Amino acid sequence: MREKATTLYFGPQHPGITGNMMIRLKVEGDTIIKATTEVGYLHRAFEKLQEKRNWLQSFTMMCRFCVPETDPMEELYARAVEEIEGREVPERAKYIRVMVLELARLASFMLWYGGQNGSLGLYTMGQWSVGDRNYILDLFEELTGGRIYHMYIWPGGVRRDLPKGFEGRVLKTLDYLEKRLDDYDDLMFDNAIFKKRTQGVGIVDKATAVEHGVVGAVLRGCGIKSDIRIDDPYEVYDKLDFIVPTSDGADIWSRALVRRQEARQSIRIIRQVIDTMPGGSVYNKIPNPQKWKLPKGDAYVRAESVRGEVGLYVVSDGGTMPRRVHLRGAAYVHGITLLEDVLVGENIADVSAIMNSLGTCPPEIER
Amino acid sequence: MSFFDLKGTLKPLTALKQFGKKPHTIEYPKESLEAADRYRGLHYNELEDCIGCGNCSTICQNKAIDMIHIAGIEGSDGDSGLRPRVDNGRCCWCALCVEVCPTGSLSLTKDYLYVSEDPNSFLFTPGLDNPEGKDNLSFTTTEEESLNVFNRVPMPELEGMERVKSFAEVVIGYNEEMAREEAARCISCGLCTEICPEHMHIPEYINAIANGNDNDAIRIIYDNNPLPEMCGKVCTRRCEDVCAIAVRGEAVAIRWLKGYATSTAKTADITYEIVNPEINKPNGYKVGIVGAGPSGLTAAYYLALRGYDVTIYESNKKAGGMTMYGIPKYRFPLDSLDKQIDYIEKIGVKINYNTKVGKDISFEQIYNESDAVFMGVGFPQPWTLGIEGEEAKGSMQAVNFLHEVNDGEQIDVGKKVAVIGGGNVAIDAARVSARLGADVTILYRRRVQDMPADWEEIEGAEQEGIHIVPQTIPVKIHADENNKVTGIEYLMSEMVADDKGGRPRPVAIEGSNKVLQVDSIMGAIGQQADYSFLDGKFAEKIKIERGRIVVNENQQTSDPKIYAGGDAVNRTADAISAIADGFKACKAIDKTLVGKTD
Amino acid sequence: MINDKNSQKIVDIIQNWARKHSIWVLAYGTGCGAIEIPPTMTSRYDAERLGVRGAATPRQADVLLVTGYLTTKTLKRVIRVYEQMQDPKFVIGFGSCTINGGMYYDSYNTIKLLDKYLPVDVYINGCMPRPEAVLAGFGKLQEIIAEGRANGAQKYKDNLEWYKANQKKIIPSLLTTDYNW
Amino acid sequence: MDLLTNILGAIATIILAFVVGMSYGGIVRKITARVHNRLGPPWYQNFIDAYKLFGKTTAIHHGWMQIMGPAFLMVSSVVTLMFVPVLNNGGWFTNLNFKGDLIFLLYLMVFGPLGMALGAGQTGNPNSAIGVTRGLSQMVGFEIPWVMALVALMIQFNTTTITGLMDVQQMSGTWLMFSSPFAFIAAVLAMLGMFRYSPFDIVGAPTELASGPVSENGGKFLFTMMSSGSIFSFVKLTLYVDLFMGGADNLIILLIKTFSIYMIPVLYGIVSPRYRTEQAIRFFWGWPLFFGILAILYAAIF
Amino acid sequence: MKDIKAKLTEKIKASFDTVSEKDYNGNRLDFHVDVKIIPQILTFLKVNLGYIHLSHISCVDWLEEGEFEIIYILWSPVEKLKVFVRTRINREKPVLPNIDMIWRQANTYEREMREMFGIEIEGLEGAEEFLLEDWQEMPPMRRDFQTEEYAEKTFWSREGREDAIDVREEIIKRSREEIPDFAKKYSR
Repeated sequence: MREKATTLYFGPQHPGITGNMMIRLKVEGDTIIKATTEVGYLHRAFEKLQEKRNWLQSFTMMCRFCVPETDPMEELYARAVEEIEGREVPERAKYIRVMVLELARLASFMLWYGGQNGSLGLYTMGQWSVGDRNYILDLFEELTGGRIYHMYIWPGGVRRDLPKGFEGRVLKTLDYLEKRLDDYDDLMFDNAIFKKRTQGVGIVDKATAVEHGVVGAVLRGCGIKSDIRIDDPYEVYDKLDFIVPTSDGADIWSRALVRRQEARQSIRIIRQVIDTMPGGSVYNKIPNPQKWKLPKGDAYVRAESVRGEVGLYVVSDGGTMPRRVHLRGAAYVHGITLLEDVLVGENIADVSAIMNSLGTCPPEIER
Repeated sequence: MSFFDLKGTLKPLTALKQFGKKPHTIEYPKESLEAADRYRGLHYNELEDCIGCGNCSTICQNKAIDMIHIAGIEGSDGDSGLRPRVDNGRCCWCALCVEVCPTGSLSLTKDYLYVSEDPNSFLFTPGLDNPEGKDNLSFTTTEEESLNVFNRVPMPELEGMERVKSFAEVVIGYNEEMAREEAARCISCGLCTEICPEHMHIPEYINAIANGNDNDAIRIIYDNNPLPEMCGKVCTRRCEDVCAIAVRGEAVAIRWLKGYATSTAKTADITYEIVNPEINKPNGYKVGIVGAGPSGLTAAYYLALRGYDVTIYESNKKAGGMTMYGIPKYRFPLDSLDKQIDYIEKIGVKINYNTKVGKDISFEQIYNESDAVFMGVGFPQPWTLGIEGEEAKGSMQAVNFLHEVNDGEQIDVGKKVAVIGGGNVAIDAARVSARLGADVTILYRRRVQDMPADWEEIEGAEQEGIHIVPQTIPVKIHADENNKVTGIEYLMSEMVADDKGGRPRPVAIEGSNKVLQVDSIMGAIGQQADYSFLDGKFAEKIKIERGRIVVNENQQTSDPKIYAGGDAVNRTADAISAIADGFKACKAIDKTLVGKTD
Repeated sequence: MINDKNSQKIVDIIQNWARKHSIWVLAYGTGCGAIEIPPTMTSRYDAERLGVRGAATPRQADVLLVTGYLTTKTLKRVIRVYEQMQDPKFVIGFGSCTINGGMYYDSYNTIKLLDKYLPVDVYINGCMPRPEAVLAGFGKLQEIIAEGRANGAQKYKDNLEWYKANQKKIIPSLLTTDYNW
Repeated sequence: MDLLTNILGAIATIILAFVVGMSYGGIVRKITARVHNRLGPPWYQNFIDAYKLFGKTTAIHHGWMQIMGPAFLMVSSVVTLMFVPVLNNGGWFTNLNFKGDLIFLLYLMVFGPLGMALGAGQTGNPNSAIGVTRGLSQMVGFEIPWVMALVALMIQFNTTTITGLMDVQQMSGTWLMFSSPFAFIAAVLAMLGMFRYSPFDIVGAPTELASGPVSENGGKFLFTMMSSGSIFSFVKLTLYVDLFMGGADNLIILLIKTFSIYMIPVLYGIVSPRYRTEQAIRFFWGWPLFFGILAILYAAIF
Repeated sequence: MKDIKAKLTEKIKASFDTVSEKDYNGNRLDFHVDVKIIPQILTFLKVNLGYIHLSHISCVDWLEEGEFEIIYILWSPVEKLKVFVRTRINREKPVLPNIDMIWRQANTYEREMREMFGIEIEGLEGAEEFLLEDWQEMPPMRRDFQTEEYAEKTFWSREGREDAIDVREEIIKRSREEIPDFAKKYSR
């Protein structure tokens, strides 16, 4: 069976796949010679549905685009609507938004820690990090009323102000998580086997990156310093001090290193935000949602999620409903063409690890 | 790779130290975390507070909320009697329904467990199915947080002391931008239409205004109200009392919006063009109408549209009845009324001015000439105060005073005026007097909050420097030797709770007599009808009880050919009820006459 | 002896007890609800202490968790997966979308009523259900297993034609192999 | 009489192995859970799982060979069990542990996975096939140091029986893990692969192969595999105790010794990601092989 | 930012004469171009002007105008400018040039566009079916495709909700109000 190429269906029901998608692998022995993705298992037609919802109702759908990290989508939508309408956002709301976004990043990193290591068989990590992620979700629950779907950042600001003493609890959680991140390092980044499994695997070099329009940690993992938060700053990121880590290895290992540092940067940003958060209102009220119309126009806004740049293109035809809402997730680029190209020549044992490393998120691809 | 990565082999083993630590696990069925204070769980609805506006059902993007009847809850004015039921097979727990609930009755609780084998068991009536949810509320909205816009767009008005200088209209009216903004506040529930005597299509025309289609709004308004501009200025707007937004905020300015829409049609011709009424071919029936007040005009307008030959007999030289003569011009300018009367005449309604029925033309003649007669005669006669010294010079009735002022006569009220009464007429008279340069005091039996006049009017009066002295009972009018009024003597009163459960009664306090020096006194304690035009035969035929003509639900009097409406019939005694009466009578006449031939 | 009614009853009770305390959930994240499965399975809520653990393939699984909406494309796979599972097997409908379409009630690509296509034993309401709710759902399933009422698989067999007709209505290319396992 | 005793003894041994193996599995789950910061299932969870699996229907067949797989596994585990002395000095039923058993045992231990390979190949599931290929490759990897360790022992003490080696330890009073440490190290490293805990669990890696060889086997097949796995792990542990830790005089000591040696692969597994197949083979042909050669040299020179 | 935009416009206009631009606040600049020169202008932007990052391709269905609008959004990491290249194509026979040789990921966008809007992409490789399976209706993202109708027709709704009453209708019924037909579109 070593000689002839076999077809291996990786998914959709497969523990190693991130989400619900399928990769048709043509393998020779353990080596992949061709990979074809098949997506659409999660196509809910959000963009169609949003054409039938009014501007406020559409907002509730945004967070469902990508479940591991819901807030960038909400923020994007809010920002796009604000840009079209010219609506001002209170300064405090912007800070809260950044805090929520970074907390969401942190939560998503936790999930990634679990996924990346789970794909390599280190389940302890997943148990720790996904378990610890609950502490962030608890914060979210307190702040927004939901663990996963926050529906908190909406056009005009955020839905509610911070509860009393919330900042203190955030800081406490951050202290705890920082300690835990050190534990994670011991288990994962100091692990010889982890290194062996990830170094030199899943190479995305600079040329490929540009050709594929790669974004986020994958791009930074091949040595290109690029971060929407710096390049095209939004909310109050231009007032915050943080660094964009890069690494030159272009493999899973360097992307992991980048993410490891980014998680710490997120903590740093949240601390800064809490320190410098101004007072005031958090919400510039929208009119009666039934009759809320936006002027004709369009907006393309981008944000940096854990997987990379997410963009949202919103078109208004002057009515109460969006003409078009079109999300471009990082996974849209990473999950199909890039994944197909990267997988060629790799070992089937690494498919899951590569998917996790590229940040393949099918709900974001299929929408 | 190093030859042997000792650190990489041993460092991970430090993870084993976690073995001795306390597990993070929450043993769920035994212990559980309490949901956060804002947790968006299952719904709870305070059934008592809910008014069934259905705004939750409208905002729900998942069509999860149905409005249903619940046993034991009957709808009444301002309550549709329906309550939301949530299909939890649709609900996405976004809490938008809570954010838009105008009353704040709907909220979410910390409960989230809803597990069942039966897929049909997920229909859930909040409040009914979880009465215990009340103590477990989590996600609620305050007035500030709510997505309803609770603050009305302020109506531009003349400054208080500026107003008294002339009879210029106090209320300046919304401009387009303000009207759109105000109209956008409406949640289109339609609760207001029920209490409106005329059942105007309020949400529809407000939505038309919000959408920028003023012409459509005008057409919708004229569908059942031929005097909308009048209503837009002086209606008692009971609709705004039951406005869903008014539960926690300021009602949508339905009246002003109507005023705005109609004011966009500047002349009767433009109105005619916009409304473009469909006038039926003459059907040969004749209808005579006594009194060109709101009810008479309404009946005339809609009958004319249906092809009737309509003639109105009006004793004054202008049409409009009380709206013409009873309402001061700073509230309802003359040109506005003229425009509407012009428009009604354009449709083909004939108005015979200065024709007093019973004097210039006999009622019997009208009766015989017409296939149906409509009486919209109103309450022209004021009640007198019935106290000593009332016949003194300078003591007058507010209605007559207003009538004369509106007729263009110059009246000298002197420096100080006392107005007795707490209704709109009293306030009007007081404010008119103020414009004539007098220092006015209003004497009222009960407390200020008991005054039947509109609060806006009362406020306006206060801004214009009018004093209101509540809890006073006039006992005597003082006059000088020329029988000219010099003052009024009154007793202070205290409010005594009524044993029968009615509103508290004022009881005079003995010995608390006070005298107020005034030059004129106006009584404004109510009016009554004048049925002197009815000849003997009809006077017997038409049943009158307590001063009001008795009619059935079709406005038909005891004589089947005679219909009646307006103040002389209904108890509310406002313009919109009169319009409703006229409209009802029109429909009844149409049904009787045309229906007969069919 | 095994045919003896009473002993059969005892065997059933023991067997149901074992089934109740050993629920292997198929690792198939069919929809967005899959995001609350990791927290349920990991340290904070640790479903494993209730005997709930993941199973990698349908052959080994007892419970199919339909985590939320099902697109028609996934439904086809889910049916296949369900049919590959060995008796006794149970289906948990997870989230509002499995009950009546939820947020996606007017989407052209997602089904609304899961019970038209697969026999569902327990529904967990929520969008999305918290881990506690998921555990409560497992608790409910355990309860009905212990009472011997969780007979969705039998229902599927008995009404196979009805289910197949419903499935074929939206999946024209549904494989028509016999349901023989 | 003898026959009856033998049969009863065999049954008792099997039950002992089953119970101990299963309990160990449960305890391992508990320990793993605690390192994971969670509570974990009760220690008897594996029994419940096994019983439930036993009660499941098995409606699908991929031909006889599929049944052969688990059957081979079971048979080989039980037979291997028969050859391994449980306690010192025949403290437990001697069963079949006759002279020359160590070499025979080596063959027997390969027999099960081979049968499994046949059965898994029959299911037509590519995951199974790949899993089996990996399993066999990996077996080639750890089998070499393991054999070298045993050969070293055989050379050193001039005996090929387990009982013989046990007697040596009993007589000298020193455990073989001290008297031939290199062999012990090689054997322990090989044991890591033998137990298929991380980092050598690529065979059944769920995230890659959806549990590999067993992916088509549910219900009673899985029950058979699970119980044979439990028995087999007991066998292996007992063998290690017998060979390197001087055996056990009674059951309590046996349990303590086996459990402590069991912890080596378990604890290392908890904190390790898994090797790919070729990495695993490279691992076994690195240090373990080196120690194996060292052990043989040590034995030869000694 | 103004200089950058002006320079860019100048360069584009020098090479392509049928281009019209529209400036926006912030770092955004729109170019309206003819569909024929799409590959050329995108290549020019990428290769010559440093707009190496294709951020987005979107398609908007302007049903009333009978056109599809295709928007290519490029980003230059150096100039920090978003450039929108917009073009309109006929809705009846939509054909679009393929650009996946310029950016590999455009392939995904184009496959989706082909499936969701029914736009033919010249020389596009990749399976016809992208997100959908066995789809027989018109391309679903077209605005004239009525998704709720289709869903109602295809998937059942749960019964038991038929007793729902519209508030406005209840009020109308109770007060015996008659709404003229032309007003009904304003009811909620």
